[in-house]
Amino acid sequence: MQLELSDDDATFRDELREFFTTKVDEDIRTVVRERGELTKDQIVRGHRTLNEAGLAVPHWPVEWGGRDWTPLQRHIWHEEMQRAAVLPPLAFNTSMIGPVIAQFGTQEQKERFLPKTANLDIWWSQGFSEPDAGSDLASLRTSAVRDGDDWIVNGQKTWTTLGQYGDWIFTLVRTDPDVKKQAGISMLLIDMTSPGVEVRPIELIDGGHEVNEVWFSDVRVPAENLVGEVNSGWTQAKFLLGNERVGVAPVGSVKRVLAQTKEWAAATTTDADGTTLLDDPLVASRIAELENELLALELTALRVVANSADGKPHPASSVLKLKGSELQQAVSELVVDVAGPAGLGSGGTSETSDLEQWQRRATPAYLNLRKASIYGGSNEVQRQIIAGTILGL
Amino acid sequence: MQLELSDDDATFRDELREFFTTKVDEDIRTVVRERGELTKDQIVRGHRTLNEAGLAVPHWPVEWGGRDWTPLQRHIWHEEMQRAAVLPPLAFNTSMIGPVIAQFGTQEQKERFLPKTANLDIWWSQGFSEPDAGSDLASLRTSAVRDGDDWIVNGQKTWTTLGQYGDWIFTLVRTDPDVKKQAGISMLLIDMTSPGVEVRPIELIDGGHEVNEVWFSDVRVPAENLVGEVNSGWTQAKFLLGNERVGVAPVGSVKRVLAQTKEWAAATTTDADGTTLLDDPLVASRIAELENELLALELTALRVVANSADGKPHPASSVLKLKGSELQQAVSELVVDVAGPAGLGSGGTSETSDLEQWQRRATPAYLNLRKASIYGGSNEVQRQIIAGTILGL
Amino acid sequence: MDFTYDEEQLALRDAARSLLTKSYSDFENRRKAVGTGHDGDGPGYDPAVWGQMAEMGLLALPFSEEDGGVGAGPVEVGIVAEEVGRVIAPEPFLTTVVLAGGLVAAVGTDEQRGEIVGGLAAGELVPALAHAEPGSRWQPSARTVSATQDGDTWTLEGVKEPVPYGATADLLVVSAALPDGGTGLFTVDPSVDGVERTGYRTPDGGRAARVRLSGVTATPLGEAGADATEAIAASYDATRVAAAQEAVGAMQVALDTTSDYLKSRKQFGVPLKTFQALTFRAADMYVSLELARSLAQWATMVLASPSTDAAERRTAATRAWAQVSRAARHIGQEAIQLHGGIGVTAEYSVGSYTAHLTTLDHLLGDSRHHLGALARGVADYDVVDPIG
Amino acid sequence: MDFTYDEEQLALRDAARSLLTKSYSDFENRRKAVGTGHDGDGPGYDPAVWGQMAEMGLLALPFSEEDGGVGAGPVEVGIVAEEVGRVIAPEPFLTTVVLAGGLVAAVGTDEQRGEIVGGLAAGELVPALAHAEPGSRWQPSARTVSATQDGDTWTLEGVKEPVPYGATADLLVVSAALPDGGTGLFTVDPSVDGVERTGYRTPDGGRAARVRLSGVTATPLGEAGADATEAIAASYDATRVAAAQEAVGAMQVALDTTSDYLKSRKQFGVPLKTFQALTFRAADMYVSLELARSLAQWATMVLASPSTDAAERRTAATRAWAQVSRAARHIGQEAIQLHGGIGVTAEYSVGSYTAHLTTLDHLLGDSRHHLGALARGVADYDVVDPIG
Repeated sequence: MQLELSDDDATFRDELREFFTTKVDEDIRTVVRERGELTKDQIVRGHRTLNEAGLAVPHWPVEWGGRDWTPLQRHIWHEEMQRAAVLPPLAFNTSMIGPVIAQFGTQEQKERFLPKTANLDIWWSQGFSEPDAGSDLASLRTSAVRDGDDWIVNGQKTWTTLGQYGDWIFTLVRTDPDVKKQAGISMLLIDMTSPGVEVRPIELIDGGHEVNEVWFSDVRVPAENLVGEVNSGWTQAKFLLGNERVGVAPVGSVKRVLAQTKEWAAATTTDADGTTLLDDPLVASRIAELENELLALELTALRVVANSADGKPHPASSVLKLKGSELQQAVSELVVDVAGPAGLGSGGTSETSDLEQWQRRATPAYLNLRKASIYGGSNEVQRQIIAGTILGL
Repeated sequence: MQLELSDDDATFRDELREFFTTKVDEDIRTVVRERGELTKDQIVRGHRTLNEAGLAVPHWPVEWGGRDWTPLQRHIWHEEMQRAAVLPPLAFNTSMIGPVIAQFGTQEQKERFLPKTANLDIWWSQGFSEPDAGSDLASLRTSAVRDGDDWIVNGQKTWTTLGQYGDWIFTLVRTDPDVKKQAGISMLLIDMTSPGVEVRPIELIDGGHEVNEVWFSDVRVPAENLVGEVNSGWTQAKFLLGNERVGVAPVGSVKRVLAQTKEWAAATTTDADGTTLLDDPLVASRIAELENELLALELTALRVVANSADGKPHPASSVLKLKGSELQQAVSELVVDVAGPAGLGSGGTSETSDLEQWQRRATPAYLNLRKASIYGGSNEVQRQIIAGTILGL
Repeated sequence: MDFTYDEEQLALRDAARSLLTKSYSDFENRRKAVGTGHDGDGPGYDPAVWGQMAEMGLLALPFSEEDGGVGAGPVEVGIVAEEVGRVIAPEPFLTTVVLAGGLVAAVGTDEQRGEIVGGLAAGELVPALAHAEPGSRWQPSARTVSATQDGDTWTLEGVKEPVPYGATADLLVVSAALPDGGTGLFTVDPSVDGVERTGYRTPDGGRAARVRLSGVTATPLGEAGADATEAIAASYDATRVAAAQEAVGAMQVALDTTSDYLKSRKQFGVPLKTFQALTFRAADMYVSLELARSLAQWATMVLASPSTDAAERRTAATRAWAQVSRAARHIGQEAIQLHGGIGVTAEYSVGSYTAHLTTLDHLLGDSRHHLGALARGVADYDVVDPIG
Repeated sequence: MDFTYDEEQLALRDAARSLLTKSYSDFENRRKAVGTGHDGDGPGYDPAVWGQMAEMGLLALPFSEEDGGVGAGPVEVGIVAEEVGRVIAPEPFLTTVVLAGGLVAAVGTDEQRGEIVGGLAAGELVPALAHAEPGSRWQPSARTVSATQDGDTWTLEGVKEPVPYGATADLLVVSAALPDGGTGLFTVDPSVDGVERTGYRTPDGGRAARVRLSGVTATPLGEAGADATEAIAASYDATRVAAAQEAVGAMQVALDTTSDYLKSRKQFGVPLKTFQALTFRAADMYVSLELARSLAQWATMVLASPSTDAAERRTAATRAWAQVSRAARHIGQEAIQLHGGIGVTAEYSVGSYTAHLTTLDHLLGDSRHHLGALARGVADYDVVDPIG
C-alpha cells in the first residue's frame, strides 16, 4: 500500500494538468465551468484539440491511436480533464463505438471508421433504446431484413443524445425475430443521411433539446455496415456497455462543481453583517458530507481501476455508476438551494437579468441531471447487478 | 376545519393531565422517564391505578368497562398518558385479547375473563409468531388436535413478550392441516400453568430478557377455551391486529424522550466556555427535524382517528406504524449520540458508575428498539399494505 | 380540533376542481399556456382561465366583502391552492392573490384596497409583488431598492429581481428601504417613466422579471413611511401555507400518475408493479405525502384560528413549508425515477410537476433554510403541541 | 498510489484470520468470552486467545524493535484490526495496542517503552488508557482529573470514566490537567492506595470501568510536566483509522451473514431473496461498505506515508471515521431489519455486530461530531485531493 503517486505518474499528471489548463480553448472551459450549453462547434473543436495531442483515445489499441496507459494513468487523465473544466472527448465515439469497431470490426471497417471516429470527423449517435425497450434493452423491435446486399431497417429509437448532430448512428436491430430475444440482435452502422432516417427532437423538462427520437422507414443499409456476425449484436452491446469503467463516475466534474458551490456560497451574504451562506453550519456540513462521499467515491474508483487491469471490470463498478449519479444529483440539488430566490431566473440572459449565470442555470441543471440515474443503466439496474453478481441474491 | 379543541375535549384533556401527573405512583413514572426497566409489580400496580379510575379499557364495550369516548378523546387519553410518563395499560390485555373476547367470546368467556383482564388479575401473553412463521403468520404450525372435550396442543411459539409474567396465553393453533392455510386456524386460550407449557427466555442484544419462546408439549386445553368457531381463528387474528389504531404510533412517548434529549443536550458542555451540545447547530437541526416529523406524525394520527369513527381503520394507519417506528428509532439513535463517550457505561449502576442513568441506557434502548420496525407487522409489511391497498400496486 | 371541510367548502373544492380539470386535464393545454423553450413570450398562463377563476369568485376568496372580496379565509384559499396544484395550473393564484393581494389587503388604505384588491378579485387587475432583490434571501426587508421622500413625493431607485409575473403585471407593489430605516411599500404604475421590465421563464414554465426602477415616482401603500416588514413577512407566511396546500395537490397527482405508470408500463414482460423495490418506494412517497398533508392542513388551521398570534403563525408556516418542501423533493425525484426516461421529458406531465415543486422553493425558501430557523429556537420550548 | 497488500502483508492477514476464525467462528465462543447479562464479571475476553495473538506477534506490530515490537506500521495494524472486526473478537486489540500502547510508544522514556510496550507485545502486561472523564466528549485534554507536583512526586485526583478494560488492566495510563496548564500523562499501578476501580459491561459485551483516583502517586510518562495533548490526539487518530478497518471487517461479515440469510430463509413459501425490496437494500449496504472501505484504506495509507504531517493525518482520520461510522449505522441497522426478529437476539451473531459497531462511536465520536469538525474547515481549501 502506498499513498503517493510514483514519480512517473506524478510527472504524467503534471504534464496533463499543464496541457488541459493551457492548451484547450478558454471559451470552451468557460462554458463548462458556468454549466452552460456548448455549441456543436465547441464540442468538435475541443475534441480535436485533444485528439491532436493524442489525448482523445488513449484506451484504444495503439495502432489506432491508443497510448497503452495503465488504468491509473487513464484515471488521472480523466480526472485532470474534468478538474480543468475540459469537456472529455465525445463518448459515443471514443468510449462506445470506437472500441467496438476496434474489437469486432473488419479491417476495412477499422480503416474506414476509426481515424475519423477518433478525430470526430464522424459524429456518432447511439441507437439502442426504444420506447418499449428501456432497462429491458433486449426486447428491442427495430427490425433489419436482408434484401440482396442490403439490410432494410424499420423502427424507432429514442433517447438519442445529441442525435441532431449525428453523422452516423450505431444501432442494435432485430435480425431474427424467431429466437430468444438476445440471440436475434445485430449491430448495424447507419449513415444518418440515408433516405428514411428522421430525427425528431424531444424537449426535456429543463427546456433544452438534448435527446431525440430517430425513426427508420425502409432505410437501406449496405451489408458491409454490419459489425461482427449476424445475430451477434448482443455480444457487441455487452462489450460496449461493460468495457469502459474509467470515468463511469463523473468524480472530477462533480468535485469541480462542488468547489464552485463553495465559492458561490461564500459570495452569498445572508445577513447585513456580511455573514455568508458558507458560514451557515447546515450548508457547510452538507458540503463537508458531500466532499467526504465524493472522496470515498474517487478512492473507490481508484481501487476499481487498479483491479481491472486484466480487462474484466471490477464487480464494484456498479457502485461507481450508482453512487456517482447520486452524488452528481445531490450536488446539483445543493446548488439549487444555494441559488435560492435567484433560481427563478432560469429563462433570463445577461441582457434580461441581473442574476448570475450559475444561479440561473441551477435548477435547469438539477432537473436535467435527474437523467443521470436513469440513462446508461438505471440505478435500479445497478442495484440488480450488485445484488445478483456480487451478493449472489 | 378547526384548530382548537372543543370546550368539552379541553376539559377532558385537563382532567386526564391532572390525573396522570398526580395519581400514578411516582416511582413508576420515574422509571419510565429514565428509560429503565419496570418490575412486574410496578406494571401491575400502574395498570390497576388506571383501571380503578376507569382509564384502562375505555375502548371496550361499555358493559365491560368502556367509556364510549370519541376517537379524539381516546387519542388525547393515550397522548396524555405517555406525556406524563405513565405506562399505558398492558396492551396484551386491553388492546389485544380483551376486545377479541368482547367481540367473539361466549357470555361465559366474557364473564370469566373480561373483568380480570381489565384489572390485570390475569396477565395475558401473546402466542402468535412461530420460528418459521414471522411476517407470514398464517403458515403457523402449532397444532391442536381434538381429544374428547379437550384440545391437545403441540408446538412452539416465539417472541412472546414478557411471557415470563404470563398467567394465560392467547394462541393461534392449526386445527385443520388439510385446508388453505388461513382456513385451518383456531384461537385457543391456554392457562400457562398447564402441564406441558414451558417458557424459555430469549436474551436480546441489549442484554435484557423481554421475549421468550413458549413450548407446548401435549398440553391439554378444555374445549370451552376456544374463542369463536373452530377454524375461524384467522378472523379473530385479523380483528385483533386491525381493530386498534389509537396508539399505533408511540407519538407521546417519543415526544417526551425528544424533549428530554433537549435537556440532556443542554446539560452536556462541549467546550470549556460552557457551550452545550444543544448549541451545536447540527444537533439542534436534527432535533428540529425530528420534532417536525413527530408533529406531522401526531397530526396524521389525529386525522386517522378522526376518520376511523365508523370502525374501519383509515388506510393511512400503516403510515403511523411505519413512520412511528422510524421516528422512535431515530430519536433513540440521537440519544446515543448525545450520550457520547458515556454510552460505554451501559452495564454500570449508580454504585459502579458516575455516568448518568440516561447515558447508560442510551445504547441498550437504541438496540432494543430495533425491534420496533420488526414486531407487530414489520415495516416491510406496512409498505406492502400501503402499496397494495392504498396505491393498488 | 377538526380536519374536515364543511359542505360549503366541499362545494368550493368541487367547483374549483371542475373548472381546473376542464382547463388542464389535457396536459398539452398547460404546455400551450406556458409556452415552450427558454423564452418568456406571453404571460405564461391562460387569461381565459384566469377570467373563469375570477367569475367563480376564486380570486376574491381571502378578501373582505367591503374590499370586493367574499370574506373567506385560509381554509378556502388552501382548498383552491390544492386544486391549482393538482393540475399545476400556471395561473398566478399564489403570487398574485395570496402574496401581492394579501399584502395590499393588509396594509392598503380603504381606497387602495377597493381599487387593487377589488380589481384583482374581479379579474380586471393583476398586481405583482416586487420584493426580492438580487442577493436577497427571503428576508422580509428591502435593502438595495431605496425610497426617497421629497414632500409628498416618493421616488424609488434600484433593481427588483426576480419579480414573479412582473413583466405583464398591471400594477407593481414594490418594497423599498425607507430613509429612516425600515421597509416601506409602494405602488408603481409599470407604464410610467423609469420603469424597465424584462421578463423570462422560470424553471417550471412560469414567469418572472427584472424590474429596474430609475427615479420612479411611487405611491405609498397604506400609511406613508410606515414600516411594512412584519406585513411582508406575514404575507410570505400565508403564501407558504397556501403553497404547502398547492404542493400537496401536486404531489398527490405526481404519486397517482406514478402508480398508474407502474401498473401499466411493462418491462421484462411484466408490469413494473411486479418489482417490489419500486412499489415500496411508491409506498414511501405516500408516507411523505400524508405527513406533508397533515402539516399543511394544520398550518392552514393555525392561520385560520382567531386565537393564534403572529409568532405562532410564523412558526406554523415555517414548519409546514419545511416539511412540504422536503416531501416535494422526495416525491418529485422519485416520480421521475420510477418513470424512467419519459419522466424527464417536457411532453409528459410528471417532470413538470417536479419542476414546479422545485420552483416553489425559490419563491419561499428551501427546507434547509427553514430547518435552520427552527433549529435556532429548539431550546425555547419543551414539546411541540399541535392542538390550540 | 497502490491499494494492494504485499506478500508479507497477505501472509499476516491469513495468519490472523486463521487464528481468529479458529477462536470465534463458532459465535457461542464469543458469547462465552464476553459473558451474558449486564454484569461485568471476568475480563470480557479470552486470555488464551490474547496469548495466542501475542505469540503470533500481533500485539507487537506497531512498535519498534528496540521497544520489543516488530517495527510494522499502520497497514499491518489495519490488517489485524480488520480480522478482529470480522469475528468481532472481544480482545482489546484496539484500545490496548493501538490506543494505550501507541501513546506509550510515542511519549514514554526508553525505559518505559521497553517495560510497557515490551510487556504488551509479549502478552504479559495489559495497559489501559484512562483518559475520558464524565462530561468529556473526545477532547484530547484532561479537565477534571488533575495532577499536582511536590518535588519529584506527582499526585492525581479525580475520576476517569469510562476507561476501556480499566478494571482488569495491569497498568493505567492516566491523563491529567497539569498545574501550569496542558495535559500530562502518567502511569499508575492500579494496586496502589487511592485507586478504586469498578468495572462493567459495555453495550457490545466489552468492558469499561470507573477509576477513582484519590491522592494517587503517579509516575510521569515521558518528560515530567510535558504537555501530551497532541500525542493523545494523535493516538486517538490512529485508533480511529484502525477502528475504521476493524469496522470494515465487521460490516463485511454482517453483510455476508445477511446475504446468506436472504438466500436460506423462506417466508410465504419462497426464499427472502425473491423480494426485490430486500435485495436492493442489501445492494445499498454493499455500496456503503465499499465506500467506507475505500476511506479506511486511504486513511491507513495517509498514516503510513512518510510525507504526511499531523494535520493531514488528523483530517484523514476524521474523514475515515465520519464515513465508516455512518456506514456502520446503515449496515448495522439494515442487517438486523433484513433478518427480522432473530436479528435482535443475543444468540444470533448479527445483532452483536451492530452493537459493536455502535459502541465504537462511543469510543471515537459519532459521524455528526466529526462532520461538524469537517464543516468548520470547508472554506479553507478548494477540493479534496486524495493522492499524496
